[in-house]
Amino acid sequence: MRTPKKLLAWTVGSAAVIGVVGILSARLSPAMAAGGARPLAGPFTIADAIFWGVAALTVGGAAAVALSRNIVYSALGLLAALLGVAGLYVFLSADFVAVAQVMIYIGGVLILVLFAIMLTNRIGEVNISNASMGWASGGLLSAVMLALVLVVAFEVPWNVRPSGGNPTTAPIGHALLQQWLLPFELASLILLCTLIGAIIIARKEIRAE
Amino acid sequence: MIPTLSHYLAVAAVLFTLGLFTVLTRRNAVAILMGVELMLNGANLNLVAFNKFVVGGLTGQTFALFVVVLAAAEAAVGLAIVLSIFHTFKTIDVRAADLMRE
Amino acid sequence: MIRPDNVLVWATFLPVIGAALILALMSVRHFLGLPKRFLDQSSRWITLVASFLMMVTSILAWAWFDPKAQGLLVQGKATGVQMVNRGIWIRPFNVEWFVGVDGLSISMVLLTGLISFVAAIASMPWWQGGEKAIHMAGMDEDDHGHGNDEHHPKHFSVRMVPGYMILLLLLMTGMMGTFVALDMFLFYVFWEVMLLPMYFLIGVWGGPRREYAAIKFFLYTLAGSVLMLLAIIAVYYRSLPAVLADGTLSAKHTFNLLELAAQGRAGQFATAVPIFGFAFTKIVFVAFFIGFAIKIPMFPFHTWLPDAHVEAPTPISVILAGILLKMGPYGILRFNYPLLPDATEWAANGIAVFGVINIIYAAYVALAQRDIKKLVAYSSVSHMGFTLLGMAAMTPMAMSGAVLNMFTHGIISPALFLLVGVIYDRAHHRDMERFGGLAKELPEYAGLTGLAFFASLGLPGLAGFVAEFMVLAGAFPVYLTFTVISATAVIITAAYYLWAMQRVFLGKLNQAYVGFPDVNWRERLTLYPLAAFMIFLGFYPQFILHAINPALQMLIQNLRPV
Amino acid sequence: MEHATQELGPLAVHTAGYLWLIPLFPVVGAVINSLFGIRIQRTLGKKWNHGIAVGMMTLSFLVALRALAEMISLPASERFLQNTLWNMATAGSMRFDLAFALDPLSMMMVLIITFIGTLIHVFSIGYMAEEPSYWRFFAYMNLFVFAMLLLVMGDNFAVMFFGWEGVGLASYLLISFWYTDIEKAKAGMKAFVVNRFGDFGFLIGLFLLFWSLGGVWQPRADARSVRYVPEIGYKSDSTALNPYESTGPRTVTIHGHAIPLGPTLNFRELRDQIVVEGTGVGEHLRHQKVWGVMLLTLVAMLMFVGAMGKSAQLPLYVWLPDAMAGPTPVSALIHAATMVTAGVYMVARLSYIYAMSPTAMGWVATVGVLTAFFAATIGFFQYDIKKVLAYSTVSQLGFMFIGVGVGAYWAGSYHLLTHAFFKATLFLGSGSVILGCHHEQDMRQMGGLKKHMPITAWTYLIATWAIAGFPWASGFYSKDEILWKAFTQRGMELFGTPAPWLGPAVFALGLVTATATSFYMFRSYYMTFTGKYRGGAGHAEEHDEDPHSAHAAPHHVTAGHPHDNKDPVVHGAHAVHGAHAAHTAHAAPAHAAPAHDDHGHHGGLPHESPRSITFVLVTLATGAVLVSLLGIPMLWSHHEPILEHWLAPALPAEVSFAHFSHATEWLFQGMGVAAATIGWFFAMKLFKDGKSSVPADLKARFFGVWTVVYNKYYVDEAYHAIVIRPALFLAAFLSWFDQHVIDWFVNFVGWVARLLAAVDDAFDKYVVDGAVNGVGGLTREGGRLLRRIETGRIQTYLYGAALGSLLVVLLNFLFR
Repeated sequence: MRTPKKLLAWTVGSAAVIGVVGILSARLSPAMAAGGARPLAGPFTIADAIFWGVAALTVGGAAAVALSRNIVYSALGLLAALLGVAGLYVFLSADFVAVAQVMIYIGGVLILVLFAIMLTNRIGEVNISNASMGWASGGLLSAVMLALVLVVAFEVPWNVRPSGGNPTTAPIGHALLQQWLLPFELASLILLCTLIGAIIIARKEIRAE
Repeated sequence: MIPTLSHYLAVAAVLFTLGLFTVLTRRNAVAILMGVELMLNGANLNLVAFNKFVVGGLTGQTFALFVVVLAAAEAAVGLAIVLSIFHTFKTIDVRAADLMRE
Repeated sequence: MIRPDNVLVWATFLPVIGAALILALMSVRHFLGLPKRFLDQSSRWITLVASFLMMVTSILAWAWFDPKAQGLLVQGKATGVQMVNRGIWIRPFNVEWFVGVDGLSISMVLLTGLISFVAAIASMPWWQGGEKAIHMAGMDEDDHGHGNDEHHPKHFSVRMVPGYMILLLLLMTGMMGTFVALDMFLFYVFWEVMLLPMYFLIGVWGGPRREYAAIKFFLYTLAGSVLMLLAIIAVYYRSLPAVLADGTLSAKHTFNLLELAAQGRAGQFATAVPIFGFAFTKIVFVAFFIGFAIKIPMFPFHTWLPDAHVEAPTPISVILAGILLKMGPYGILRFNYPLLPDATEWAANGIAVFGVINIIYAAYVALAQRDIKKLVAYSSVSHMGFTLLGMAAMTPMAMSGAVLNMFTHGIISPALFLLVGVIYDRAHHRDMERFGGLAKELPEYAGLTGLAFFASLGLPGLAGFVAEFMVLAGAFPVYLTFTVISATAVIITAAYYLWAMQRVFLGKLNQAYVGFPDVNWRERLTLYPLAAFMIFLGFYPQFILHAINPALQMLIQNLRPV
Repeated sequence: MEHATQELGPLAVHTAGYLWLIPLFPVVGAVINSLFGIRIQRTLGKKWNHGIAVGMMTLSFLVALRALAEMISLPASERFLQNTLWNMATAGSMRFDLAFALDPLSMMMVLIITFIGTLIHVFSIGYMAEEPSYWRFFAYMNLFVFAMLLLVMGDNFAVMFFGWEGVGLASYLLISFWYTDIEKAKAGMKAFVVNRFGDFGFLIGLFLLFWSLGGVWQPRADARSVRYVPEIGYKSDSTALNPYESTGPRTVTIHGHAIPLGPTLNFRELRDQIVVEGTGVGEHLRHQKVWGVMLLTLVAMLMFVGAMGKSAQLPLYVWLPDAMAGPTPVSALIHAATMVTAGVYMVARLSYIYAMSPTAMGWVATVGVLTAFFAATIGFFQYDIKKVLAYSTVSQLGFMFIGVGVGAYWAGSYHLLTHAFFKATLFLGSGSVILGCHHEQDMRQMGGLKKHMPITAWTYLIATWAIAGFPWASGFYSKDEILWKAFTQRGMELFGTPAPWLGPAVFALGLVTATATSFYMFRSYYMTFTGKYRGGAGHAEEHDEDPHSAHAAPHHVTAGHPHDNKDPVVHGAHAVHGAHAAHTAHAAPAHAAPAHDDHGHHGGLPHESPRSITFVLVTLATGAVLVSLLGIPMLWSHHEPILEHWLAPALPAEVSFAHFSHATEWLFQGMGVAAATIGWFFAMKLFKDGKSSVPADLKARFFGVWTVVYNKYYVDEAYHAIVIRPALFLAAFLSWFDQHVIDWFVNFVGWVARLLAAVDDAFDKYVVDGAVNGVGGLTREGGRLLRRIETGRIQTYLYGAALGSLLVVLLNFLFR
């Protein structure tokens, strides 16, 4: 009974992907011209290979998160995606952000997620359900969204200007404590509140009383 | 071939879309939170990429940092809520948590 | 302290002073702990004194008035009007406090003074002649007597006395001011000041259907005054400026009636741009005329009169018939004729037609009445028709007759309403069919009523005749047929008055009315002066004519510049 | 008539400052008696009431004699006394004063009024002795005399009209004197209203004359606000005209006399400018026409309508018989001697106008003779003695109008004089009889009174001779003069067409009428005074077989119906307030038990009246004989009759009569005597001593005719159907119209206003307010709908967000 929906989703989704690929292939050279710092012609260096690998890791992890039936696998996929993103940060010469990504996400958020999974699913239960719903419509919408964003990404003539990759930790520290001082303090405040709130919400005795 | 801005944007787009897909399709609150994290990462990637290729300076990275911080906070609170939902409903299926509907 | 240059101000504002005194008493009443009885009596005395002084001042004005020295205004200075009192009121619009009298208004001033005092006396529950009469009239001061039951209602003169007196005094001021005002704006203000107390006096102290009558009266007259206001504004904006009392000149237009008269004679309004394609003067004339015709009242705007009269308490009927009705013709002679001479020529025939309708129609309607007060009311309508006819004819004789008719009717119809009030106070109904043979029980009352009736039906030797005669004789060459038709009214009038006489006074005495007290001193005080005036005017109408003739002569010369 | 042929000049005026006293005295008496009379009567007694009244009358009579003396001392052409008191009204071209004037004609009238009036006052003392409101009676009588004097002494139309209406008022008051009887009250009202009809015509004629003098004879726009410029044909000195003030009227100078021209109400100015040839006014008026009729004809006829009302001519005579409801002295003074002759006086006063219009003359004469004959026929069958006299009065007035109609103005006036005497005698005689017979007026209840009241009988007989027209009694001379002049008058016209036959025709009918007069007068005499007394109790059956009582006609004066006798209301009234009992008694004598107790029971024998009454009767009867001396015809004494000579200056009319030989004149006088004799003969045969049964047979034979005539040809009923009913209907209709149409319209307008207000209110409530509530409702409904969307699932919202963002982007693409 779901077949037509699935069929519809697959067709539209694949149509979107085909469209995107077509667009990419058709508009490759201008896209390169637009985005590339260097001309398209050039040796395929290792850095490029690493980039693609990281990108693939990221996308794959995300796909695992999105599609895996087992939530534990989803968490692992999330780990991969986060790592990939950190790698991309490095490629984008945002080293501090990359480090922060690794520390906060993988060191904090991911751990939290895993804890949550464990707490909310009985230990020892074999399959940890990660059932999905509205698969077709969700897929459809996501595909359209993806197509759109890809079109935007490749069609818009971004005025790119080269910028050297220099260490950013110290400048970020100055920026946070000078230019962005107030948001920084607010962020710390938010974290405090979050801490307290999370504790209050999570403790069941209090709510029990 | 040299990765350009568009490639980063493409990756970010895929991240975002998959996160969206996750949020849309999952019934598991934790999975939904993961989807949110994916979308946030997609956005962060955009920020940093634009920072590198277009804007320059540090603004993008700083924003990325703030987003990371907020994401962490969000994750903490969200998961706490998930826990409390679980305590309440003995499940984390979001369909169960619709008391406020009526 | 009363000098010719301020006598009119005194005459106008003495009643207001009285009203203020009563108000002061009311305000301090609770502090001093005055009893209600004291408040009532003192307010009555104040009213009596104030209206008496008003009458005295008006008689002074009459005495100081010099009929010879009447002329048109020369270079903006009014030489025709006398006893002028002038001051600037609203400078930006050239509105002035400007009072004065010419021959036309001085007669009305005298009439107002007399009738106001008479009405004041008639408003007192005094000199009733014994407890029995007081009880019969429902004038018991104590509230726990027979209350407001329909059979024996409480007399109006003992209900809410201070309020009544205050309103009565305000009414007097409004009337006097209307007659002496020579500034359009001032005229309109006094005109409206006069309306409101009338409304309350009818609506609060009136008879069973008082609310209906009061509302009817108010809406009718208000509609009229709205038209009048529009006309006043229209005339104002078409007028040329005139110097104010202090010789300055601040606005581009004027409200000064004498100036406007001069401008109207000079054709200032005849040449104004038309409104909706109609001639300006005609539009304005019609607006003014309807506004005043409602007051006359002129067919078909007359139906408020019977209701108002029937419901109003006696003194208010007296004032209504004696003075308010005169404001219609007065206004027409004060506004339409001098300001819009050409439109007057144009409208004369229409006025004559309406006059004839008034005369005949109302006379026949009166013939059919059973309520004696309605009969008298309709006879008023009929008699005012003579004034209309005379004004339309515009011959000197007819005009003098018309104004004289205003005065004589102002003397006669109050007497008639007082007489109706006399019998109503005793019998508490006015149905002529239910009376009969009263002449045996109330001979003096019968005699006075006979006198008033014969005066009203135009018996020579009494006031009514000369006016009617002059109107008919004057209108004859202009409107031959109309005059002949109108003259038949002498027959109908005689018929309905004598029939009323017969139904009320003659025949076998209706046993229900045995032991009715005859006219008491309060009624004598009001009736005998009027009766004496009727006879006096019957044999010496020149007493009034010598004052009004020159004024009317000017009016007619305005109509036909020579 | 030589005075008419000569060229007339303007009147010479002699001011007599005392004339105003003549009307003053009566009015003073009236005021005293009306204001304080009741107290006087209660405290001082009735003698003071009549003392005041009679005293005042005597005084004014004396002043009149003084005026007479002065007038006689003047040359004939200057006999005009004038006295102006004050200016009553001045407006435009009209100006009239309160002024009195006496010329020979009005002198005669004043003497009649004061002399006979005084006598009748004296008579009333005895007649009204038991009247409770004695004071009121004398007040009214004095008031009447005052008004009558104003009428005849007025220097202008205004004052004359004052009197004209004043006598109407007094007549009204006196006819309904006993007002508790509603029939009497109605009679008074009838008299006044009918007279008003006449006054209407009089006024219109007056206006027409007034303006015609100014040259205006039809409506003109420029009649407004300008004083009338006499038209071409006027020879006037001054042309200066002030549009308003009438001071300094235009004048024309004739023989050094300045004669004012233009509209005027003043008799003298009117006479001057019309009579004096030089002014050209008369000539001018002759040629003016209104509605195709000669102006003067119209004026004269309209004014004659007024005379019809006052002097009870066809068709306005109906009030006079009913006027007999008043006390008998009133009938004698007002409805026989003075007031009813006002019309004749007016025509004589304006003789010069009537003389200028043959049509008007013919009209007046015709109406007069028809009235005379008509009334005489009604007089045949009346049983009420006062009714007989009333109709005879109407008939005699007809004779007077014949006189003034055919142009014998002096003869008409002379008949007025003689009639005043003998008719007063007759009425007072009848009053004496009524008093003697205990307020019985039905002649069938009388008879044989001669031996009970001889003086009354003799005076009544003398007066009957006079009215019947036997020589040496005054009536003969006046009536024959009138008839002779009628016969010799050939110049009259009927509605513009010459009718030389009219004079002889009038004469013929007049002669027949004279016969009839003689007949019914002697009938009344015989029925009353000869035979045996038929009075006594129980005459109801005769009333029942009398068709008059079958008709409950509103003018039934002899209130002798038995059912009136036992009217509970009236007796209740007596019981309740005895003070008024006697009054009520007199109000309706036949059912006045207490009053009858005053003088014997109902069946008592008649008795001669007191001294005051008989004295008056004798005096008047003597006068009725003596006044004949004033009119000895030229045929007998070969010089102008005294009265004609006396009146000549006051009657400046040029009327030409055909000339016949003396033999013819003798013949006609013989015919007059013969007519009187024939009437007398038949009356004696039929009614003397009440023995003859012929009247009953005739009545039985011609009962239908008898009924019709007895009921006065049902004229009153006709009036009721033709005039009163429609008028009342019209009144009712207009009243209905006023209440249900006009007032309905007014209320309808008010209703429409209220309706609009209601609509506005509804709009406000359901549209404006509804919009506000609607928003709320819409929100609620929308919310109910959106709850479907509001799943509470994050996914749903995310769908919305995503789709929305897509939409935004797409739109952004599409509408770049």
